[in-house]
Amino acid sequence: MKQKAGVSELLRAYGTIFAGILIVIVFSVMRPDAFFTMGNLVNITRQISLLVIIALGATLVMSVEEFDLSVGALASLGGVIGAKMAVAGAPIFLCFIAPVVICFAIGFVNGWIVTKFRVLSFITTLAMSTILGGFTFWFTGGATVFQDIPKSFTYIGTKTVLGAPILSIIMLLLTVVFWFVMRHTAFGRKLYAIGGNEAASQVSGINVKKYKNLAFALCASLAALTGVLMASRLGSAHPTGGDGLFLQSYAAAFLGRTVFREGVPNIWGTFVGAAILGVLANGLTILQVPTFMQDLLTGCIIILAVVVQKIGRGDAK
Amino acid sequence: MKQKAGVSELLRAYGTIFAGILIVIVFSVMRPDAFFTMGNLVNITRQISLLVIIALGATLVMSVEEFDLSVGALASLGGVIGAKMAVAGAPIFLCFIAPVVICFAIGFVNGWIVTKFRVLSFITTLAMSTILGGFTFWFTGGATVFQDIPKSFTYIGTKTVLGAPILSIIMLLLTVVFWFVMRHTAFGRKLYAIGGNEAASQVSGINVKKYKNLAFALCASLAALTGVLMASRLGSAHPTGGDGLFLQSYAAAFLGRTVFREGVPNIWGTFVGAAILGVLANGLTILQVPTFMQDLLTGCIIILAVVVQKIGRGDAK
Amino acid sequence: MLLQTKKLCKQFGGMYALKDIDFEIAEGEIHGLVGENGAGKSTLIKILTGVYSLDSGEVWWNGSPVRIENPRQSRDIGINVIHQDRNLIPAFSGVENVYLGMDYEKKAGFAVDWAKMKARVEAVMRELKVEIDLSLPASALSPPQRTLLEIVRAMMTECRLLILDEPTASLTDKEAEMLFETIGKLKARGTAILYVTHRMDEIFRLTDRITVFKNGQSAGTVRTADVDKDAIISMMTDNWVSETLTVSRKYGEVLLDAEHIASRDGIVKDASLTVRAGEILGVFGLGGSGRTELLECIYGYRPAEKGSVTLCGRQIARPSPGGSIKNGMVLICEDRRGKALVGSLSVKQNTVLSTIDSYARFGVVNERKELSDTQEKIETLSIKTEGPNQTVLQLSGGNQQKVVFAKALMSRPKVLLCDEPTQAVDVKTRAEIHKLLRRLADAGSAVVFVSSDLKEVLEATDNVQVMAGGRTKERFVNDGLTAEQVLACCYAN
Amino acid sequence: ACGGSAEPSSTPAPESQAAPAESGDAAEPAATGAAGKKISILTANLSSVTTNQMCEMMKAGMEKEGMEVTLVDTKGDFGQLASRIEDSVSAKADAIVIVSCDPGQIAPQLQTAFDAGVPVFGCDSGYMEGMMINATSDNYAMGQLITKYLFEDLMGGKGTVIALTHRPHPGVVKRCEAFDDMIKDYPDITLITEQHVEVPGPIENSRKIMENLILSNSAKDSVTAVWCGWDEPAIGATQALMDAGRDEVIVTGVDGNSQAVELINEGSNLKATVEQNFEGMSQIVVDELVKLFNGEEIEKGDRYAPATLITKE
Ligand SMILES: Nc1ncnc2c1ncn2[C@@H]1O[C@H](COP(=O)(O)OP(=O)(O)OP(=O)(O)O)[C@@H](O)[C@H]1O
Ligand SMILES: Nc1ncnc2c1ncn2[C@@H]1O[C@H](COP(=O)(O)OP(=O)(O)OP(=O)(O)O)[C@@H](O)[C@H]1O
Ligand SMILES: [Mg+2]
Ligand SMILES: [Mg+2]
Repeated sequence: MKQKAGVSELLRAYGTIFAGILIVIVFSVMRPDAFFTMGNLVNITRQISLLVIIALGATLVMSVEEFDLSVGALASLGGVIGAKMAVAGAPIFLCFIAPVVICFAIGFVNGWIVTKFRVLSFITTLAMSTILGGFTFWFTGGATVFQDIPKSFTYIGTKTVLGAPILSIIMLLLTVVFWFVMRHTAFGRKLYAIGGNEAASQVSGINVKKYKNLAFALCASLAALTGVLMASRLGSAHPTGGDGLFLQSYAAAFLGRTVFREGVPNIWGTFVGAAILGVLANGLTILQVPTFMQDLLTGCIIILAVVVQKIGRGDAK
Repeated sequence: MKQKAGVSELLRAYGTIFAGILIVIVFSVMRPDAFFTMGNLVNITRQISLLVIIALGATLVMSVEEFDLSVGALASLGGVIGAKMAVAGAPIFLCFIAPVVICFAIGFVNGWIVTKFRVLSFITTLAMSTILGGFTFWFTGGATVFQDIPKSFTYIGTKTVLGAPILSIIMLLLTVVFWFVMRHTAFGRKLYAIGGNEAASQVSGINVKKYKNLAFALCASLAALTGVLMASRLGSAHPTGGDGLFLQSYAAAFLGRTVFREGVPNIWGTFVGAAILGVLANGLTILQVPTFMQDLLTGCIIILAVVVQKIGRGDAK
Repeated sequence: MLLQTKKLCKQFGGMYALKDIDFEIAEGEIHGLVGENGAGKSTLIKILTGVYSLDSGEVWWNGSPVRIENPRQSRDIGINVIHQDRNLIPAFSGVENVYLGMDYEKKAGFAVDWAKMKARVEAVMRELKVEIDLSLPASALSPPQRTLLEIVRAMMTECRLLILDEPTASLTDKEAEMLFETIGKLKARGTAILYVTHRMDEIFRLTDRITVFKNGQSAGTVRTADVDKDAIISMMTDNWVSETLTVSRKYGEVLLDAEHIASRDGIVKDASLTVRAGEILGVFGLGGSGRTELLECIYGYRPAEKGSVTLCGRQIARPSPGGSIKNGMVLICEDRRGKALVGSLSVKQNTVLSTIDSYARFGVVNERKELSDTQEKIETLSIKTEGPNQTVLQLSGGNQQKVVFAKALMSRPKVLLCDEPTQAVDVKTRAEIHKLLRRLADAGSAVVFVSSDLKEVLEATDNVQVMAGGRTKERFVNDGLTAEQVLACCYAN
Repeated sequence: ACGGSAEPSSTPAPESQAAPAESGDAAEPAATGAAGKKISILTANLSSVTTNQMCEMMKAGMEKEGMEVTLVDTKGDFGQLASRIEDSVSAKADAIVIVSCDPGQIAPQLQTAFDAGVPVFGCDSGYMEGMMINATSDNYAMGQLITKYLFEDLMGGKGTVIALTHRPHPGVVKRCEAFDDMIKDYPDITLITEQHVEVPGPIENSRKIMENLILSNSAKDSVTAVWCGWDEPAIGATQALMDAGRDEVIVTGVDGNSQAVELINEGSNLKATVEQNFEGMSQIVVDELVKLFNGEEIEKGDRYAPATLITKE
């Protein structure tokens, strides 16, 4: 099978990316003044940053063929822990580190239940999500944490460095790091091998349990980080504030699977997936499309983007 | 591998069911007057009826190793269509049939996109869910449909026959019918075959696409039915009223997979899963446990129920 | 002619898997199809059975052109098949697997009549003299049992052409005999049989005519009576001749000593093995004697209940796959697709899978070295692939097996546990694998060689350890050892 | 694009038409400032009937003044809401209206709007420094109003009460706080339990909760009243009580949602709710916007549209 280079081949291989570019062009033509501006580009990168970060975690767990449905609850918990600590006067860097560490442990528990007892990750993490929801509710009394949050806690979420929002920088850094990890390190290779064939990986001497546990733990850490960053961005933490990210993060990760030919969960794919979702939401609002129309268009565009690419690849039958 | 009959074997095979029974016993001991009564049994069956019906659909799609994330949106849509028709004065039976038929077609579209273009069902149905949400919003203007709903529309959802709520009867009937279909008809066996090994099914001459499409369509129909029944029960239909059922239905179906030894999606398992969730919610409320505690306990009990059974089966490593 | 193909072509991603195939099979004929790994045999079969569509060319059935668009149509016109890859539903019982894709027996028009189905399957099994517990799910059956189940399935309906793609690959002689007997009966009834195998004696024992495929093209069809084994092999392989290996029989110290192994699941009851440097130890037993499980216990993949493993003089407390590889022991699995390869990954990534850590500095993989090492293995094992980045599942069966070997060799093992290492590989590759193992042994490694093909065991090994019922029995020196001696030990109770 | 103008069935038709009509005088100089201005109405809560009602009323009012209105809902997601505010700022909206949302939850994004000079109005939200105005009901006062009426007029100062709440909601939590504060002053009133109602699906959820609580408090008169943080749980609880024939239990809500008002008038268990003056709030926002665009001075801060207690007839 020789790689036939050329436009049509490129289209096939990167159809989803082209769909994304097409969307950008359409928006730019319709509202050049508002959409295709440096300001809005910066704006979009900041808006997708949280989604990208949490979706990176989802991608890690997906790469070992498992699911973590507790990412939303973990983000909510992470945000609340960080915000409460900030209110209590803890050093700001601790407010960001502590939730990440705590959720690393929780993720490990997820992984441990899944690998040790061979419980489906769906049911494990769904139950964990319920538990965490209850805990967060108790921890906050159900109320939004926002009073007495020090200004310094909101720096990371709101400030820019040389015009670039810190959030966007963190997102890009994490994306590059995890892309490198998944693509070029033994760790990433092992995760993909486990995802491809668990038994064969085990026979090949890979400690399947250890790596699965790590994938869950990293995923949970990223979710917690997303939560604190969200709290920092909003200057408040809502006990269910991160829940909405759960479905979106999987939407991004699944959209991302279609970006490259192999069809496996992958970091740049996830980034592109999140970016497409973000650009759609941004552009449609700027065009002042009514909400229901935004939903209709978003759904249709996602399906079209994926279908067109599949047709291009001749996968349709 | 001979089947060793005996108590321990039974425990292993039906651990989740025993966990369920244990829960019932605990509640009964703690509040015999309120929990372990005929009245409450009837109450529970009615409360779980909607969840069971929608979860049956999820189980069908899961049995072909796919997912339908649009069940919640389909239920919302179904309820709204039914209620609007009732308001408009359509014959009551049509108010129940029409949403089911319409959503059958929508489910078929889900299936068609998945099978024809080989798009992951996750992304297809998530996008469909967004589209349907937008549509329902437009259709209702975002408002709850309740004015001028004729009393007759609420009969099915509220009345009893010989002391048994009609909803409970419908649920039991559907469960038995689908159990029979999945267990004892060629249709059901083909679904399981596809779920077990799609390539082998295809090579063996099963029309994989057709049966997958049907699974999606039936699932959507059941979701729509759930939605209308909910509207009938509440005398109103909310544009996002069914959305909350989505995760619960998968919780029930996944819990159901653990009920029997084979670990495949199955109808009675789903029923038992939904019943356990229902009994927990019912019993914990009756005990007047604070909400956050309910969440904590529900999550822990689910994990324990599954883990204990796995240990019993020697699956832990 | 019952079946004819005319100028049949099939491409995968621009490369011809089949090119201008003209092929025919007559009623009542047993037609052998041979060729190297990747020659296109399975592809032809998949086209004839509607699994793949053809790119160009025609298929004629009974003298008129037909279009076979899906497996169902193929069966409806009278073709039954056992594919090279077993097609069973893991969770389904024997009865249901046999009925897969067929019309179920029904009562009252819609309810499946389980009793009737079971009775019919049992009747066919009795006729074939096959014994399988039909209540077990396919996932609990051993590979040979799975093959038997597929044979039963193929015999369920009358057919005019039976296609067998390497049916004996995981069968022991006894089961193979049963199959041959059945083939004989069918031939007598006028059923045509297309028989694909890499085992030359089967070809010469069974077939009337032989077609040889080479690189996706037909190298000709001959009458079996007119040719001999060497002629066929040279048609397949451009006049390659097998060389006889010289055996030194000089052994070094004991490298692997496993004693009184019992597996937790009770399949291995009490088994001991000793191999020395320079030795190829054959392990033979009937199907279900627990050889696979013994190797998995020693390797640490299957949990063991009792026993001790001593590797290169060091007692291993709790064997694990990772530890075994580190200590210089590898396992070539019997179940290639299930346990040996990650199908979705490339040839390269599979090759370095168990040694990936050694390519990594501070966790970062040195991809140049990875690529060059893989390239080298592709060349030394002459793996037929587009390149190191091809997805391994796209290789033909035999080439996949070579990748499994490549992976094993990457860790420079002192002890190789090989479970059916030559299954599904062509004669040439098989000889190459034998040669490779011999070379490794001569270089000081120890090899444990499990094969269901007794002749191969006698041909390739120095000593033979017999296993039966989960226990190791006698150990023979393979010097003038005969099949009868070994089998007698297997059956002795 | 036909959906935006669809008449929401729950909006009491005569009222919504009356509202803009009344404002006709104030908007007489419509031709001047307001025409052609782009307004973004943003909410995370459009699936709530009342929020939806307000948005539609404001939209109608503004469009009448010639303004271009975009309505954005983020379905309960505040992160998204924050993003949409940023979008509106970068799309250079002339004004932003946030509906049913606590500005404290999106303070930094509102700050960007302030910095960009985009005026921010609140409707049923909260007020924060930098905003123009917030038209609202005083949720704490409403909580006091309904609680006082329940405790004194309906319960006579004694009995037992169940609370159905949703504290994550900024308005509901204020009412809950009023309830918490007041119940301390009534020693003869005991709280049986407080239960959290799930959203989405509050009616179905509260109905189940109530069905179960009836069973654990099955003796007649074991529950005197059910206090609900807003109307949807009150509807669900009422349905459960009616089904169980527990006519003696009193239910109260807050919002004045028309389905609830209907139930009150039918003489069901639901006895009272506090009608928030959503129409009044919407009108305040429209009026103040017009003032702004006409270059008039605007007095910043909370503007209350007085709430009224609704009981039968
Ligand atoms: N699905 C596929 N995609 C891409 N290439 C394929 C596919 N199936 C087969 N091939 C290629 O087609 C060629 C023929 O393969 P085939 O399986 O027919 O060989 P074979 O003669 O059966 O070999 P073996 O004896 O090893 O089974 C091989 O080069 C193989 O890599
Ligand atoms: N995956 C499995 N699960 C449960 N039992 C199995 C499994 N695989 C094999 N067995 C059982 O283990 C026993 C031995 O299996 P198997 O026939 O593979 O042994 P073997 O000596 O390795 O023979 P072979 O020549 O086929 O490799 C059989 O009774 C079989 O039923
Ligand atoms: Mg083959
Ligand atoms: Mg074996």
